[in-house]
Amino acid sequence: MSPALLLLLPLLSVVVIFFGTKWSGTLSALVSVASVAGSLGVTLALFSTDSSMVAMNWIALGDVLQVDIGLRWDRLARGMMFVVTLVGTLVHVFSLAYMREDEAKARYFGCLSLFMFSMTGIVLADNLVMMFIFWELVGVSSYLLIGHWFTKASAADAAKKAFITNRIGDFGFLIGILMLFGLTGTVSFTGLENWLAGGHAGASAGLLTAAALCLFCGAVGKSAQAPLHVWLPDAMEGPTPVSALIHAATMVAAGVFMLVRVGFLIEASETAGLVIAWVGGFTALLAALMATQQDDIKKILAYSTLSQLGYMVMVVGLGSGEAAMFHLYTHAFFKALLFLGAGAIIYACHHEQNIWKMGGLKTRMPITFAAFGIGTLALIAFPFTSGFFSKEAILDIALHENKLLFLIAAGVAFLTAFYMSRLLVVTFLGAPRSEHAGHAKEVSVIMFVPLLILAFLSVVAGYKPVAELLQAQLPDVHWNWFVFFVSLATMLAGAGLGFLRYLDKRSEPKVIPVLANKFYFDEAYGWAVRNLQDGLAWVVRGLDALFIDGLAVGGITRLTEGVGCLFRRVITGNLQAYSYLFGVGVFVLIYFTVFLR
Amino acid sequence: MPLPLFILFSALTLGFAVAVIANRNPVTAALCLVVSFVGLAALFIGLSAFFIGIVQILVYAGAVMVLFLFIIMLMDIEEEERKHFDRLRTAGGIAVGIGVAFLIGGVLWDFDYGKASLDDVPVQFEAAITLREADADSGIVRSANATAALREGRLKDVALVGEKLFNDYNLHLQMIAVLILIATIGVVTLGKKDSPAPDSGSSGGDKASES
Amino acid sequence: MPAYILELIVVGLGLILLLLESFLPRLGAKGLAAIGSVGLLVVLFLLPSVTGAPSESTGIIWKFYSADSLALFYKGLALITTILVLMMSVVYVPVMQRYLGTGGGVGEYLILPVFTCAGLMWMASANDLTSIFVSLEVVTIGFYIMVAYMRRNVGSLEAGVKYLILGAVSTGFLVYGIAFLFGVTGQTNLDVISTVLGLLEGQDKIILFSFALLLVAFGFKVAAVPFQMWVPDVYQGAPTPTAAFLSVGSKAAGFIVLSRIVDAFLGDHGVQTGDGSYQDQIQRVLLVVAGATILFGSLAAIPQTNFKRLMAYSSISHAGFILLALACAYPVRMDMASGEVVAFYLAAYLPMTMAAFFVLCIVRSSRGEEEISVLDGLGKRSPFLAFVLLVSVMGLAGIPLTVGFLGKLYVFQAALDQGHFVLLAIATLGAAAGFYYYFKVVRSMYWNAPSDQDAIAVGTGSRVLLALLAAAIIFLGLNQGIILGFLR
Amino acid sequence: MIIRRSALVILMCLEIMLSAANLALVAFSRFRLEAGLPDYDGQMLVFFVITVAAAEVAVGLAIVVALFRSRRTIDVTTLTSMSH
Repeated sequence: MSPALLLLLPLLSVVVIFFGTKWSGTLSALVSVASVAGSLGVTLALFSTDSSMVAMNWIALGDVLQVDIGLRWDRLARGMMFVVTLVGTLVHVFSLAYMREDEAKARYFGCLSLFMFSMTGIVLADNLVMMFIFWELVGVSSYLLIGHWFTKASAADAAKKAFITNRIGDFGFLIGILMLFGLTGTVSFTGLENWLAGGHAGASAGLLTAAALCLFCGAVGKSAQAPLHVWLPDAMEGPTPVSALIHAATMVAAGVFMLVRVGFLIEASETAGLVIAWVGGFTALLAALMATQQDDIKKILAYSTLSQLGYMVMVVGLGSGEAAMFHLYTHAFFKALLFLGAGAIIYACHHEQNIWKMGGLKTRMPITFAAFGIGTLALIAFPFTSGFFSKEAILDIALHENKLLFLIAAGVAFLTAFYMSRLLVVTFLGAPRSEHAGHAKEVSVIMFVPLLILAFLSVVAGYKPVAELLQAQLPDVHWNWFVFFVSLATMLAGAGLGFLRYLDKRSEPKVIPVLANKFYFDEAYGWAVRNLQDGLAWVVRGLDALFIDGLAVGGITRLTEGVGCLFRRVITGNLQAYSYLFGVGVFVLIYFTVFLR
Repeated sequence: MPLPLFILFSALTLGFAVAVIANRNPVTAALCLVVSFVGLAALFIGLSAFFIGIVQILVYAGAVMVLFLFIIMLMDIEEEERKHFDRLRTAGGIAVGIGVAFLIGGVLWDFDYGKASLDDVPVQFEAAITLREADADSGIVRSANATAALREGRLKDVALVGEKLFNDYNLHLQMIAVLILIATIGVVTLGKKDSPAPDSGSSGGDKASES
Repeated sequence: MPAYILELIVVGLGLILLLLESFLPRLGAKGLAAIGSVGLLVVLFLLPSVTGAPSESTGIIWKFYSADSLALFYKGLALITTILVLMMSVVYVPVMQRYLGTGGGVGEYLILPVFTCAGLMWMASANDLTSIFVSLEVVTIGFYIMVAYMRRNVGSLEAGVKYLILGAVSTGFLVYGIAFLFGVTGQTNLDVISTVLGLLEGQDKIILFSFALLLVAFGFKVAAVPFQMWVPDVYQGAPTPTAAFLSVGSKAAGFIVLSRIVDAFLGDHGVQTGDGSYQDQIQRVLLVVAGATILFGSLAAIPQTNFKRLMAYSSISHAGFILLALACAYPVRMDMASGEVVAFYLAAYLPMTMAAFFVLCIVRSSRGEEEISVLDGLGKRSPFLAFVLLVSVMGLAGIPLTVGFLGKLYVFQAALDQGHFVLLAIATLGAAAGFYYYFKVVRSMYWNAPSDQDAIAVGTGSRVLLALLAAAIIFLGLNQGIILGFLR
Repeated sequence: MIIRRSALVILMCLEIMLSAANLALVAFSRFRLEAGLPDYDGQMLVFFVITVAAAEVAVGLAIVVALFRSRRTIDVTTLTSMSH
């Protein structure tokens, strides 16, 4: 069995769904679920192998450029693959129930399989070009899934926004790849590592930093770091299982994964590391602040995702890819859990997403409540849940590397506890605040089984033996009482404040406009884009008139129609003009060939 | 070919070719073309290409010209109107023509064969006979008739051409057959009329297969 | 089985079809096309089993006919193209009938491509000036008729007249070029000519002159600047299957002959790198023509609104790329010989262009026009057609993971190897302009609102064929080895 | 060809062009003796050119006739229905 199977299974599913079973939603769903479950099985079966293989030689141009379609199956890939396939499988199963009545079920599952294919490609890629291609494919499938309900204007807009924002980042990524290629002459990870090990880096440190930062641009787009974070909250317009799978657990983590893959480059450049760490820390803080004032249950979770991704990026910048991957791994479980839990709630409340119209769901949906509670505990790093271990590692590293970032991280931990307890209290406790919430019922087995599995993992995944078993990356940190107490204190303070403030409230006690309006990012972008667009349009129109119409097209038309301007009056693009031009062409060609040497 | 004759026929060919272009009446133009081609055929014969010369007269003066005239009559085409005639256009056409002619002249100036005369390269009958006999001995088909004529110092052109055509150029002959078939199909379909009335365009097809 | 039997089979097939058409009118267009395609398919499968010239040349035919791997490869291309054109014609029949009046004659339209295909196959094998001329004319005359075929459509007739007259002029130059080449070498076989040219001295002018004349003729056939002006008009006016046939079949045949001729001029005797050798000059001319062709095709395509005109300009620009590959042929430094680059590019060009024209044919037979705007909202009206067109357009633009990308890549690589940086810049500009104008098609399909909502019906046969073409574009793009395998 | 507007006369001009090339070929084949005789390879080509030219004219005339039927004119300057 080879890792290539992991790529083939979802691809097969895509092909089968789009060319075969498109007419039947249920059949397509089964095909898709089978393929992802198969992928999970293959991943588990391949846990003990370690191989890098070249599937085939794709582009071979002498000694200038070699690009192989090659797969890399190391521990990093295995751990990531496990997360992707496991969460993928659970989300697929959950979708079976969640999307039962959707008209375009076949398309939905086809796109999910496409996503699994592309994500697998990113994880297994052994060179930057291949990774970039799958990176783009992920963007496309994400676009399709966010815009699944494309008849809804907001969904279509959100899809477009996600696509365009990601393109900005990808542009940087592409430039980074080209720079690295120019610098080193190779695009494969092994080749780059060897080049660095060869000690060539010293001479071109500046360029290397620039290249690393360009690559980071790609991660900024995909992992929704400030200032390109604006697409992720909007992307919640997609179906909730999609949000769980790609906008919480896997795709947005691809940016972090990529950074860890090229971690050796970041290590080689101190400046790049610092920039990355600060961008991450800043995003974490910003997103956490914004999360405290949101009313939409999915948006709160989206901002929380942003903030946790900020953590990961920060710690990558601080030089510990292991800690980032460890947090990615635990985060995937509890955030998928929270999203699927939110999905269950939304499903039960007839697609109501405003938390102020919920309430009192504790008694009506006890299992969901339990699972959601566990997820929340893990997210706020309650001691001895999985989130606790990974956050502990991050705080520890921040403490050693950069005190200021440690303070920010601690603040974010406090805010996380605060907004999550707010969410929990408002949604589940108190009395129902709307009719839908009052009639909510516990969801079906097929929906809560994935929840329970994820809840279980959210608790145990952090323990070292489990993490070892599941091939996660483990950071090398030691128990630190100071960090433990800081973490505990911030958590308790945040959660306590949240409980006290929101228990039995019927609406937001105090609205802070700046936070509720997400620091006016969207407005600012809107303004900038509008003005920039106008300006740009003006410039482009000018250029168009000058170059395209004036010189290129106009010039050529003029050339074609009238090498002999003499004849413009008579010749208007008819046969005679053509034969005349033919004659002139013959004359010029013969003259040029024979006499002009 | 004696020089005066050569000059006469070349002048005939060139002069009437120009007349084709200069004449406004298509019937006159067609007739000028016939004369020009007769001059050309004479030049061919002067170059000892007797067969080609005869074919030139048969095909062009015979078949093609009749076809042209037939179509002209059929469509009842009158003279081109004078009003569109434009001096600039004429000047441009002539300029391009002269330009290309100059280029060709420039090229030929340096060309060895451009300065040779026919007397420099007489037909070498002895050598030809020897070679042909050797060929015939080794089993290659050679017309005995033509060889005999060569012995008498005559160039039996038709036999030699036929020998070449059916020995070596068999493949091309087949291709030409396909070409004429294509042309026939095409002319027949293009000439079809909507109504079941007799179609006049198909006569072109017959001519094509004739040539 | 000697290779020349193949053409005889194809001609025989054409004759059988002709008889069937007149004696079994019940067969209809579909039946004729089916029989024709199956017959050509059989020939296609016979292709690998034929033999070339025997070691000691017994038959005189091998003087005029070569069956090397390149010739067989192009024969395959011609056969595949013809099969696709036949299929396309079946879809196009309703449009055709509108312009044929009551006189009928659709059947012949399905038979002419078969004969023309024989001509294309002869061209692929022609290695002698006389064979080149005759086979080229077989093809050309077939095209004259197929272009002008819709005898009640002024556009088609107009295109026919333009193509015929300009084509005949180019034929004139071809004969003149052949005459001079024959005059200077006294030979008609290209291999012998190549040797003789190597021995000549002080005849540079006349050699270059004959080359220029031949370049005029073949520049016309492959649509190279400055002999490209007929292309947009003829593509626009001709029936769509014919336009597709022209842009793939005629172009491929033109290029194989041109590459054989260039081979003969630059041939075995190597290139004297010193300035002023006629080989250098030929290379320079080719480079200039290639650059001008790429520039013209790419830039003039930008303002087009008619889909067939757009394809015409795009085909000009692709011709430029192929010429560039041809010009970079000498001295060979690449892993691939330049003949292979040319062949690869043409093989890549085939499925992309055919798919685009095929989709246009289907859309056209449901709507009466061919502006790009008829594609509006195709993504909604027929996602399948839109997808196929998307893939084909992506391929034509040279987006990675399609076969078009690899084709362009090899050309760029060849230019880079030879250090033709100006040409490289022009080619990059052309490729970039390509992205822009192909994007117009995509935008129209997916962004613009459809002008009518009806779904477009696609027959099963067309569906399978289109899916195959799209798959070929992607699959060949992933695995370059397949085409190269056929080449060697 | 550049000057004349009648499609028929243009076809005649094409014939002249081909004939010129033929003359060159015949001349070359006479000057290039092969085995002591004129090189008939060249003359073969002339023969084929004449045939092809005749076929070409036939097709051309058919198109011209069809054009005349639908347009009532064979003036090529009116052939401008397609524009850039």
